This record gives sequence, structure tokens and C-alpha cells, in this order.
Amino acid sequence: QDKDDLTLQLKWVTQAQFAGYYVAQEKGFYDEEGLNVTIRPGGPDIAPTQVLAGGGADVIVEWMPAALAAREKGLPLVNIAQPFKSSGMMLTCLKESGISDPQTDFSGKTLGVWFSGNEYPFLSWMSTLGLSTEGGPDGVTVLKQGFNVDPLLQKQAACISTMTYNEYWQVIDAGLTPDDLVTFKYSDQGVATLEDGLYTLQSTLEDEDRVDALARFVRASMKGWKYAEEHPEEAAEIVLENDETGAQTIEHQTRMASEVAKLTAGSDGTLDEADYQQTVKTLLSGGSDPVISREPEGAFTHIITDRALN
Amino acid sequence: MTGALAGTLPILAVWAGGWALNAWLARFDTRLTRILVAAIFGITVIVLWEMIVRIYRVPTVILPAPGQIAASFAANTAILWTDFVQTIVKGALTGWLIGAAAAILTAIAIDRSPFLQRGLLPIGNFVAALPIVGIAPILVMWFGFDWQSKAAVVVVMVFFPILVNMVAGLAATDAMQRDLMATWAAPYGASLWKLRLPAAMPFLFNGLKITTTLALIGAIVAEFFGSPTHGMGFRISTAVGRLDLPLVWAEILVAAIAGTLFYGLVALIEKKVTFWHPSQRA
Amino acid sequence: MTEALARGPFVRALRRGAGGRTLPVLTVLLAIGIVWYVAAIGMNAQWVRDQAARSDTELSIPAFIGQTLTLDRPVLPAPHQVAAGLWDGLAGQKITSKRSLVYHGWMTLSATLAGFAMGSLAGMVLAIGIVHSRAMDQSVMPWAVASQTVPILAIAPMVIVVFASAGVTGLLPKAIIAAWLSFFPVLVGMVKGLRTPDAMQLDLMRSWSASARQVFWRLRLPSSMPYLFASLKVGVAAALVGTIVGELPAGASSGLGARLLSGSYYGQTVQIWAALFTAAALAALLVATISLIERLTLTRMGLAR
Amino acid sequence: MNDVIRAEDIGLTFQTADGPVHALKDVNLTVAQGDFVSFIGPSGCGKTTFLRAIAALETPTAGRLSVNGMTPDAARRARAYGYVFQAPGLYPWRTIAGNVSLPLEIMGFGRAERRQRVAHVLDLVDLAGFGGKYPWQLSGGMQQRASIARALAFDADILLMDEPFGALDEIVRDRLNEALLELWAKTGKTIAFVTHSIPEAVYLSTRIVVMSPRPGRITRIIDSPLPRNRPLDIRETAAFIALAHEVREGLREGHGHD
Amino acid sequence: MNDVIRAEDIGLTFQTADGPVHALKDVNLTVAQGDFVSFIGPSGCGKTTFLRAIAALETPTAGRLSVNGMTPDAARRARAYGYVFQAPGLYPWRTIAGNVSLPLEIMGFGRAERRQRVAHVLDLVDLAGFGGKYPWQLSGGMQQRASIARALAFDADILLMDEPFGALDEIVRDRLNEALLELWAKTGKTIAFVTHSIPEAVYLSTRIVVMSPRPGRITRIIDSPLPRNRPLDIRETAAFIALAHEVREGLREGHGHD
Ligand SMILES: Nc1ncnc2c1ncn2[C@@H]1O[C@H](COP(=O)(O)OP(=O)(O)OP(=O)(O)O)[C@@H](O)[C@H]1O
Ligand SMILES: Nc1ncnc2c1ncn2[C@@H]1O[C@H](COP(=O)(O)OP(=O)(O)OP(=O)(O)O)[C@@H](O)[C@H]1O
Ligand SMILES: Cc1ncc(C[n+]2csc(CCO)c2C)c(N)n1
Ligand SMILES: [Mg+2]
Ligand SMILES: [Mg+2]
Repeated sequence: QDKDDLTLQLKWVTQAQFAGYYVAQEKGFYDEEGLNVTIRPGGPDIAPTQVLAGGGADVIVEWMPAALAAREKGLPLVNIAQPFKSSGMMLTCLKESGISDPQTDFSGKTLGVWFSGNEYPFLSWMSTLGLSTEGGPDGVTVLKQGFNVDPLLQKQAACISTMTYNEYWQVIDAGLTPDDLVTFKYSDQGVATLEDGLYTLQSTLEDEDRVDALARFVRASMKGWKYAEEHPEEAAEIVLENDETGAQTIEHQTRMASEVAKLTAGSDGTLDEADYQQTVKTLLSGGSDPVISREPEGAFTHIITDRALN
Repeated sequence: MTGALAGTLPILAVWAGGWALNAWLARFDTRLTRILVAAIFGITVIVLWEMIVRIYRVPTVILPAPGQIAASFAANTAILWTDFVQTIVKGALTGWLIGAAAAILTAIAIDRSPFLQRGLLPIGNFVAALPIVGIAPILVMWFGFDWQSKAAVVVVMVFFPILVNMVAGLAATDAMQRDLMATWAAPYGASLWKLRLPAAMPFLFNGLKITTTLALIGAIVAEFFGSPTHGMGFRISTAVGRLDLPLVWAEILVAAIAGTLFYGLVALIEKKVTFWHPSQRA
Repeated sequence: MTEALARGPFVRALRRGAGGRTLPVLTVLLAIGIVWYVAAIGMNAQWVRDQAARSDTELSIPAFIGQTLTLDRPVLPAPHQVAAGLWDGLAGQKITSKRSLVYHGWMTLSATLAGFAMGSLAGMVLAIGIVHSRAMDQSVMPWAVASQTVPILAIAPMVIVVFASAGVTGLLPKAIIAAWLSFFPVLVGMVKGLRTPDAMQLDLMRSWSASARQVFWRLRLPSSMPYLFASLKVGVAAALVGTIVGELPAGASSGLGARLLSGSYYGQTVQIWAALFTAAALAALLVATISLIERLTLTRMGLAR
Repeated sequence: MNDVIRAEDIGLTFQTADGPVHALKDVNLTVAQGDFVSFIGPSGCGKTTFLRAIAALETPTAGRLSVNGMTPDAARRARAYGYVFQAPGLYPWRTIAGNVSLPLEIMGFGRAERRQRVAHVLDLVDLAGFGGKYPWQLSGGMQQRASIARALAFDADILLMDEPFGALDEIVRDRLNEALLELWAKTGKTIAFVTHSIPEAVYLSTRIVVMSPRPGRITRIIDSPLPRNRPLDIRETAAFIALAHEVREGLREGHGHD
Repeated sequence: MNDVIRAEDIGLTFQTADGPVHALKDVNLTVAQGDFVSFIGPSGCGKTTFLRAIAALETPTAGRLSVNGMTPDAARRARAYGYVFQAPGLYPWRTIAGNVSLPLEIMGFGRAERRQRVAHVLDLVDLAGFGGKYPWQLSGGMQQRASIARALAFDADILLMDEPFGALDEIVRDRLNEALLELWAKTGKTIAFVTHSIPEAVYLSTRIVVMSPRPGRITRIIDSPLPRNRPLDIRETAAFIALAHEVREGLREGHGHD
């Protein structure tokens, strides 16, 4: 019988950050829902929003700041589900750089930041701290962080952006100990934003067939996520099988799967409106140059999750 | 379907019109018509681009129209200028100058030793064919994230093509010209200055011209692996992330203009320096 | 005694080497190797020192040097580490394995070949047009130069997204970037080659009242061969660069560019260098193949001496 | 009427960056079927230019030029010419036989016919056995002979030869001069021949055209009183020496300064 | 003793991919101060090779060769030679005056001296006024004359000239032949001169060396009975014709096939 085709564009390369989708694929959850899902890995300079706008994907995994910014640019993105409940972003600093309090110690330092649409949470945080990002004694020098944690290891930056589930552990694997480091989670700083939500175009939601397919997709994906939460080792193996670069290691992916499980825990896929408001508030509070300039409307919908969960 | 067809017709018409005009102009073959023909070709392409984007409603995030790009260019001149200085002046130009100077000096150094020439040339040829951009992440790791690492990438990228050309050029004197020097018992320095260097110029400029575009590409790509918060490569990747495609294309436009001017400048100097070479006399 | 030695086969081989290329090339390689080891020690020293300081240990000089050459994540891996990485990637895996450099090399090679085929074909066709039509010469040539100044490598990810939106995915987008880079050298070389016949050779054809087609096949094309091959070599190398960069930041999941990226992402310098050397070997292989075809063709045409 | 070449008031001016160069001016000449006409004159006087105009490789800017009663271009398209250039101009990627056979291929001769003609003309210029060699494997003189064979291969009515023997030493030159005369006698071709050598011009021609430069014009046309059948030692006869003297006089006349 | 060039049993073999080429064999020759020696012989007989050996551009593989009592290489370093090659070999990036002045620069002449010498020799070869032109702006013959001027500019004791007048027409050639003899008479230089032209060899030389190929050896050395002072019309005298005949005989002897 005919299956519905769906293409999912990930935000980053194949890794346990996206375990839920790979598990759903491998365990046949998508099949069961009558879906034929193609998962496209991302990369450092792939902007999922652009892929979605260009018609290269039906659903994307994206961070909410980028999605809302794109929405203001006139690309009508809608959040249809939010498998990640909490934020995994943090700033990891070398203890020897003498940073212990974000309020006072950042100025004059060099900080590594991810760009390509991932810089918004950082920019918001800095503007709440009242720090300029243009360098100088009263500001921070921003470095566009490349693909890895080298700027920290090479001491080119005092702090770099890390995810709790990934880069932080690469720093540890490289030989530094947690004692050598100081970390600042965005959620602890009150500037958490929602990560790794599922987004689609508004127009897609006007098509009843697509809505139905998306609902089935979200249902199967959440099933995958819950399975991955419970079986991190198996999830890591599945991810490894799907990694075409052959660069991932089982240890790192297993650890990542367990760390990601902490972030997905507590979400059934439904977007929590309080979290949404917190994100919007953070993004609006950006001082002279906020990421978004006004309260977005219709940036999320519960239609899909409501259907998926019933 | 018919809509697409109806859209195709004016596109074809513009193309045919531009081409016919050019075919007619090309028959005159004066300096003016040559410039005109090139310009008309370019304008035709731009008009077609604008028409295609409008007629087929190509989304801006995929391909902005030339009009939008021009508007973005005009609105962002300050940003474009900073990026230009960072990437092209500091990164590409410095790197190119250092790389070219190093290559020329190395070529002269190994020119005296046939042993070194035979050893270095095959390796140089090999390295010149390598995907050098692959070492960009390594050089960013070594030289930091500011323009120095970009210049280093450019140095490495342009070094071998220039070296190989220069060595070939220094060896490209004909036997009789060398024999003449021998009959005059010319010392090494004299035959270097008065024979080998002038004879090497056409080859050297060949290398210099090829590497102008390489230098730009190297400097821009290296910014993907870490950069400060300005620079053309930085801007391109960030603007893509922000879906500001007109800005991306404005940067591309800057790169293309700078590259063409850079190439043209080197070609102009070449014309002055190697005025005597048959290819310049045609 | 010395007389006999001087005539011995070993000495003769050495002499031939010095006159030929083997010995000089080996010498230069040796020199590079030594510089490399020294550089590896120097560049990795900082990290070893820091680690020692963190764990409060004193290192003897040999132990220090030993550590700089055996780090897991060296700033610059030592040659033997790269060799081990290469060996493991090339021979230590099933060639269908995703950890095999043969597999990734093949992914890159196939896209390179496809792109090179498209690019060189486009270059040749344009060159033929340019040589035969003055309008084309004057319109296309200046813009061909401009086309190469577009930082295609910088917008590779975007190009790939754009093609994906048109439903073109997989090998083709990379190949198109490769083609874009390789068409230019082929175009320039071929135009130059097709224009090499001197006035006398063309006049001869005229005096026999040969048709344009006969002039092309019997004069222009054969005389362009040496130029064509020289530029094909440049073109194929450019195509390889294009493919790798197309794979590099664009989320391609296989190919040497993806290996470079993921190696870089996980700080595995050995993997980066191994991928780089595989790419180098690939470049050498491609250029050597074209050289071989060149020699065969030119010998058949009597142009090789 | 059997005038093969008829030039009336021919002028030819090249437009160059430094202004016009008058290569030919007021040139009048008729050449009859079976004539052997030599052109002699200082370097740059327009000999090559005139030959090229006959072969429709240049177009006169003044006067009328007809070949076999048609325009030169029509004659070219009718394949009336065999042209031997000042340099051999062999195609390096073809063997000697391949070079000689090239015009035959272009003119659509069959394979067997080609093979036979190539063998014949190579034999004529003493290159039998060298057909399989490439041009660079032959000495300069041999290459020049190959290029002569190429022009002879397709039996054009009119042979235009621009200093064909310039690169050869005296002995070989003598031999080829003899062979050319023999071929001419046998085939009755019309031959226009450029040379710098007075004895060669006198030995070969039925008419000698002496030219002077700036602008190139004909200063004398000397009809040869020598018989058509000429052994090599005719060069020691009084008639020959007198003729050579006359040509030298004509040359010296045209030679101003330089 | 004033033997300038002394060659004893010279042999010179090139090692090539197809095996050795014996360019010279058993060549014996002494040239005295002030001699004008011409070398004549078929193409490929080793004339150029011998000249190059004298100038230390090739090294004989057998025999002894001395110049001014030293090795050729020492003589080269003492700047004993002015060499005119078979082709002009001008440096395209220098004007004609720049080309002529180049050896002077290398030998360290002062600026004023250079200017004066350049003007003088350009005048000698009839190129006054062309000093500012680039080589490609001159005809082949003019380029050849410029290269002669270059060899004359620095007053070397020994002039080695390899077919210097090959590219020139007869009239110009005559004029340059006269000029060369005049220069030789005035300066007493020793000149070694290669040519293909029998009259030229006879007209210019005090000795004519006839060579034969494969391997290149000297078949005859003919001392000229002509007086040192030679007007152009000496060429019509019986002594001249007899000498030319002797040279032709010598040449024909050495000429096997081809
Ligand atoms: N294509 C051209 N453009 C401009 N001037 C030319 C061209 N071809 C020939 N000339 C000029 O026309 C004149 C006649 O040249 P041509 O080649 O006919 O001389 P020639 O008599 O054959 O001389 P040579 O004996 O040296 O071969 C010369 O002054 C030459 O510079
Ligand atoms: N570098 C070389 N390598 C091999 N063989 C050579 C080399 N130079 C000359 N020969 C050969 O040596 C022989 C003598 O050559 P040379 O140039 O001296 O002749 P030539 O008498 O000057 O002839 P021409 O009159 O044609 O100038 C020829 O057979 C030539 O092929
Ligand atoms: C150049 C570049 N660096 C970082 C990110 C951000 N990012 C988004 S998801 C993810 C995975 C975390 O392990 C990371 C790092 C990016 N998009 N591009
Ligand atoms: Mg001529
Ligand atoms: Mg010679």
C-alpha cells in the first residue's frame, strides 16, 4: 500500500543528538505509521531553515531562536513539536582564565561562539549582561568557533560554546579534567531557549493529508525518543550504523545518548507554552539589537501533537 | 504548464536579442565593440536572471534577484567594506604577496642546483595538484582565528603553483641565449639578472595570474574553520544562517569584483613587463 | 679497488639516480620527513608540558619527545602516526566499511570524475565555439574569468541546498561544483591549443580549400593536444578540490571531505591527515592517469620525443 | 587564350598599427600556361605577398587579378594551386607519408590512389623509405623536400614555390633544381618560383621577374633565351653568365639604401 | 709562436638515446693569428660542432685543443671570443642597442664607452637609427646584422661566425662581405667562418677547410692564393673561379648520397 513520503532535515551531523529519529527509523516505528521517512544529516554550514524554504525537506530540526528569527524574515515556520524539554547549551571556560562569575569576569575575554543561526542565544545573554560583542575592555571578543573544541585547548579563547552532551565531553576526552574547567549553562543563567524542535512551513499545515502524515510522524518519533531514553546503548549503536562518515565512536555516542536523554526527559512532544514564553522573552530582551523585535504570532501549533497523542 | 511556456518565451526572446546584437557588433572588432560585446553579454545574463526569478517566482532564500542584491549592496556598504579589508586585503593580499615572494626566492635558490630542482619539482608539481584547502582547519588551529591563519592558507595555496612556474621559467632560456652568455664568460649574477629573470617573466606571470583567484578562495574558505566576527567567509556563512541571501550575494559580488580587478591588475602588469613576448604582441 | 667500485652496479645506479629523479626526490622527501618530525615535536610540546604541569610530573627529555610523538590528539601528528592511520584506513577495514578510506576515496573519486567529465566537456565545447565565433569569444571569455572569481567554494553549502531544493542530491551537486572549477583551465588551455596552428599551417589548408570541419579535425584538434592534456591535468586536480570542498562543510556524509570535517570536528588530527594523504594520493593517481593517456596519445600521434 | 595568371595594376596595402604598408604597387604581369617564372628581389620587396595574392591568401587592394580566367578565390576553391611555403610547415603529428597524403584526404582521393601517389612523389624528391618517419626525425633539407612532395601530390595546375630550396646546401640544391626542371618538362605545369639566388633563377626560369621594395614593384621582366632543356653545366655558358649579369644589374638598380 | 687555434686529433662524440653520434673525428688544424678560415661542408658535417668546441661550448672527447696557448675554457673566461650564431638569438626584451650593449655591460664597460661603441658597430652594419627598435620590429636580415654588431662590439681577438649571412639576400650579403673584410684588415682579428656558399668562402678566406660528414672530418685544407686586398670583382678572375672549382670538387667528393 502507498506510504507517505517525508523528509527530515537534521541540524547537525549524524549523532546521538538525533537518536530518537534514527531509532524510530530502524525500529520500524515510521513504517508502522505508514511513513517513508528520509533523514538528511546536516552540517556546520547547512541552514535547515533554508532547506525547508527551498523545498528540500518537509520537517526540520531547528533551535527556536533561529526559527523565530527566520519567521520575522518572512519565512512562516511553525513549531509542531518539541521533543527537547531542556536546553543543553553552555559556555565552558578554562579555570586558569580566571572566570568565575559571568556578571563581572567576561569583559575583555575572548569567547568562542557558533554562528550560522546558532549565535542568537549567546547574543541575547550578552545583551542581558550588558556586554558589547565588539571587543574592547567593556565587551567580549567573539570568535567564530569552528567545528571543534581546539580554540579552548589551544587557549585561543577563554571560553567556548559546548553542549552538555557533546563538546564538553570532547574537552574532557582531550585530557582536561572537570577541575580544569568552569561551565555556565544557559538554563542556569536564565537565558535558556528551546532547542531541537520540529518545524514545518505554515502552508504545509493547510493540507489535511500532510497534517495527518506529520501527526503520525511526530507520534512515531516520540516513540523513538522514549525508546532511546530507555536504551541509550542500543540507540548509540543505531546511530553509529547510520553514520556514513565512520568517525563516531561507540563510547562517545553512548554517553551522548544518556546526556540527551536528560534533555528529552519530561517531554511528550508537546510544546510547553511557558518554555516558549521564556524563549521569546529572552530573545526580545536583546537591548538595542534584539534577535526578534516583536512578539511572534502563530509560531507554534498544538494541532499535530494533539493528534499524535490521541 | 502554459504559464511556464508563456514565461519561457520572453526569456528566449531576450537571450536571442542579446545574442543577435552581439553577433552583429562582433563583426567590427574594435576596442569599443569588444568592451560593448562583453558588457551586453553580462547585462543579458543579469536581465535573464531577474526575469527567471520573477517569472518562476524563485524564493529569495534560494536565489535572490539582481535587484535585491544591488539593494543589499547599497544598504550594507560599511559591512562589505570591513569584510573586504579583513578577508581580501589582510588575508588574501598579504598571503599572496608573502607566498609569491617566498616562491620566487625559493625558485631562484634551487635554480642553481639541478639536484634540488630534480628533487623538488616533481614534489612541487604534486603538491600544486593537492587539495590544499584541506589543510585550512589545521592552519587555523596553528595560526589562530584572525587573518594570520587566512594568510597562511593563502601562502600555502599559492606557493607551489608559482614555484613550479618560476622554476620552469628560469630554465626556459633557449640554448643559444645561454651559449652567448657563456661566450662572454658572464658570471652567475649577470646571467640571472640579464637572461634568466627576464626570460622567466612570462612563466612567472602565468603562475601569478592563476593564483589570484586561488588566493581569494583560500582566504574565504579558511574563515569557515574559525574567524573573528567579520570577514567575507564569516559573513556568508552567518548570513545564510540568517536567511539574508541578498547579503550573501552582495558578498559574492564583492569577491567577484575584487577578483576580477586583482586578475586584471596582474594581467596589466604582465603586459607592461612582458611586452616583448609574442603572446602580448598579437 | 675503488676503480671496480666506481664501475659497480650500485654506484652506477646511484649515478643514474642523481642524474635521474629518484635520488633527488628521495633526498627531498627525507628532508621533509626530518623537518616534519622536528615540527611535530615543537608543536606538540606545549600540550605535553601543560599536561605534565597539570599532573605535577617531571619528564625526562626522551620521555618528553616520546610523548610529543605519540599523542592521541596531536597538534601535528608525526609521520609514523599518519602512516599508521593511513594503513588502518586503507588496509585495516573492509573496503565497504564506513571507516575505510577506500570507501570514502571512492565516493570522492566518483563525484570528481563525474564533475571533471562535465567540466572538461563544457570547457571543450565552449572553446570550440570561441575559436569559431568571434561573438562568442568576445562575450564569453571575459566572463569566464569573472566566473572563477566567484567564491564557489565558499558558497558550496548553499549551492548544495539550492540543488537539493530542485531535487538534485547525492553525487551530482558535488560534481557540479567540481565541474565549475575544472571547466576554466580546460577552456583556457583548449582555446590556446586550438589557436596554436600557425598562419602557414592554416594557409596550407586554405590553399587546398579545406572545409572548416576538415581544418578542425585535421589541424586544430591535433595541434591542441599537448595544451589540452596540460590543462586536463590542472582541471582534474581542480575537480578534486571542488568535490572535497563540496563535501566539506555541506553535510555530505561520505567522501574524503566528510572525513576531513568529522576528523576536524572530533579533533582527530590523525584522521584529518590520513584523509588528506588519501586525497593527495588520489590527486596523484588522477594526474598520473592523464599523463599516461597523454603519453599514449602523443606517442601515437608522433608528438612525443 | 591560355594566360594562366593575369595581373593588371595590382596594388596591395597592409593596414598596420604604424600606418599603411605598401607591399605591392602597380604590378602588371601575365603568365602563360607552362611558363616557369622566377621572382627575385631584396628581402621585403613583396615576393611572398604577390604569390599569396595569386593563391587568394591575400586580397589586392587595387587592380585586377585573374587565374585561369576566374578570381583567385574561385581558382583556390577549384584546387588549382600547389603551394610550397618558405618553411616546410609539416604537421608534426603526421608521418612524412601522412603529411603528403593530407591534401589528398582533404580533396577526397581514395585510399589506394592516395597510397600510390604518395609513393610516387616521395620517390620523386628522393625520400622513398622515409614515409614512416616523423618530421623531426629528418634534417631540415629533407623536411623541405617533403613539403615539396606534398605540393606535388595532387597535381595542381599551378605550382607556387616560395624559396623552396633556401635551407639546402649547394650540392643538394643542384640536384633538386634538376629534378624540378625535369618534372616541369614532363607535366607542363605553370610554376611561380621565389628565390634569392641569381644562378638558381637563371637556371630554372623561362622568365625572371626582378622586383624592388618600398613599395614593391616590378623593375624588370627578363625573358630567358636559354633552351628549355638545360643540363647543369649550362651555367658555365656565356649566355647564362650574361643573363645572370643582367639580373644582377636589375637587382642592384632596385637596391637603394639597405 | 702565434698559433691562435691548435687542434690535434680532435674527436667529438655525442651520446644520444639511439647510440653515439660521431660529430667530429681526427680533426687537425692550426690557425695563425690574423687568419680568416672558412669551413664549408654539407649539412650535418660538424662545422657548428667544431666552432662550438673552439668556444668551449662543447668538449672534445678525444685529442687536444688549445686557444691562445690555453684551454678553450680558459680562453672563454679571458673573453677571447666573439660568437655569431647561425640564428640571430637576440634577447626579445631588449632593444637592438640594448642587445648590442649587453656583452659590454657584462664585461664592465662604462656607460659612455658603451654608448659610443654601440653607435659605432650599429653604424658598421648599417643599422644606425634602429637602436631603439625591438628585435621583432626588424626583418630577419636586420636581426642577423644586429647579432653581428653584438659580436663585434667588445673587440674580441677571435671571431667565430656560424653562417652569419645565411638569411640575407645577395646584394646585402655582398655589402657585408666587403665590410667584414675591411674590418678584418683593419683589426687583424682571427676569424673562423662557416658558410654554405662556395663563392663566399673563396671571396673571404685565407684558408678554406672542406669537411665531409659521418663522421665529420676535414677532407681538404685549401690555402688561398688570392691577395689580402680583394675588391668584389675579384670574383670574376680566373684565379677565383679556379679556386671555387677546387672547393666544389672537394665538396662533391665528400658528398656521398644525400
Ligand atoms: N601581414 C602583414 N601585415 C603587415 N605588413 C606585412 C604583412 N605581410 C607582409 N608585410 C610587409 O609587406 C612587405 C612585403 O613582404 P613580403 O613578405 O612579401 O616580402 P618578401 O619579398 O617575400 O621578402 P623575403 O625575401 O624576406 O621573404 C614587407 O615590408 C612586409 O613587412
Ligand atoms: N647536442 C647534440 N646531440 C647529438 N647530436 C648532435 C648534437 N649536436 C650536433 N649533433 C650531431 O652532430 C653532427 C654535426 O652537427 P653540426 O651542427 O655540427 O653540423 P653542421 O655542419 O653545423 O650542419 P649545418 O650546416 O646544418 O649547420 C650532426 O649529425 C648532428 O646531428
Ligand atoms: C559551525 C557550527 N558549529 C556549531 C553549530 C551548532 N550546533 C548545532 S547542533 C550542534 C550539535 C552539538 O553537538 C551544534 C554544535 C553549528 N550549527 N555550526
Ligand atoms: Mg618571402
Ligand atoms: Mg651548423
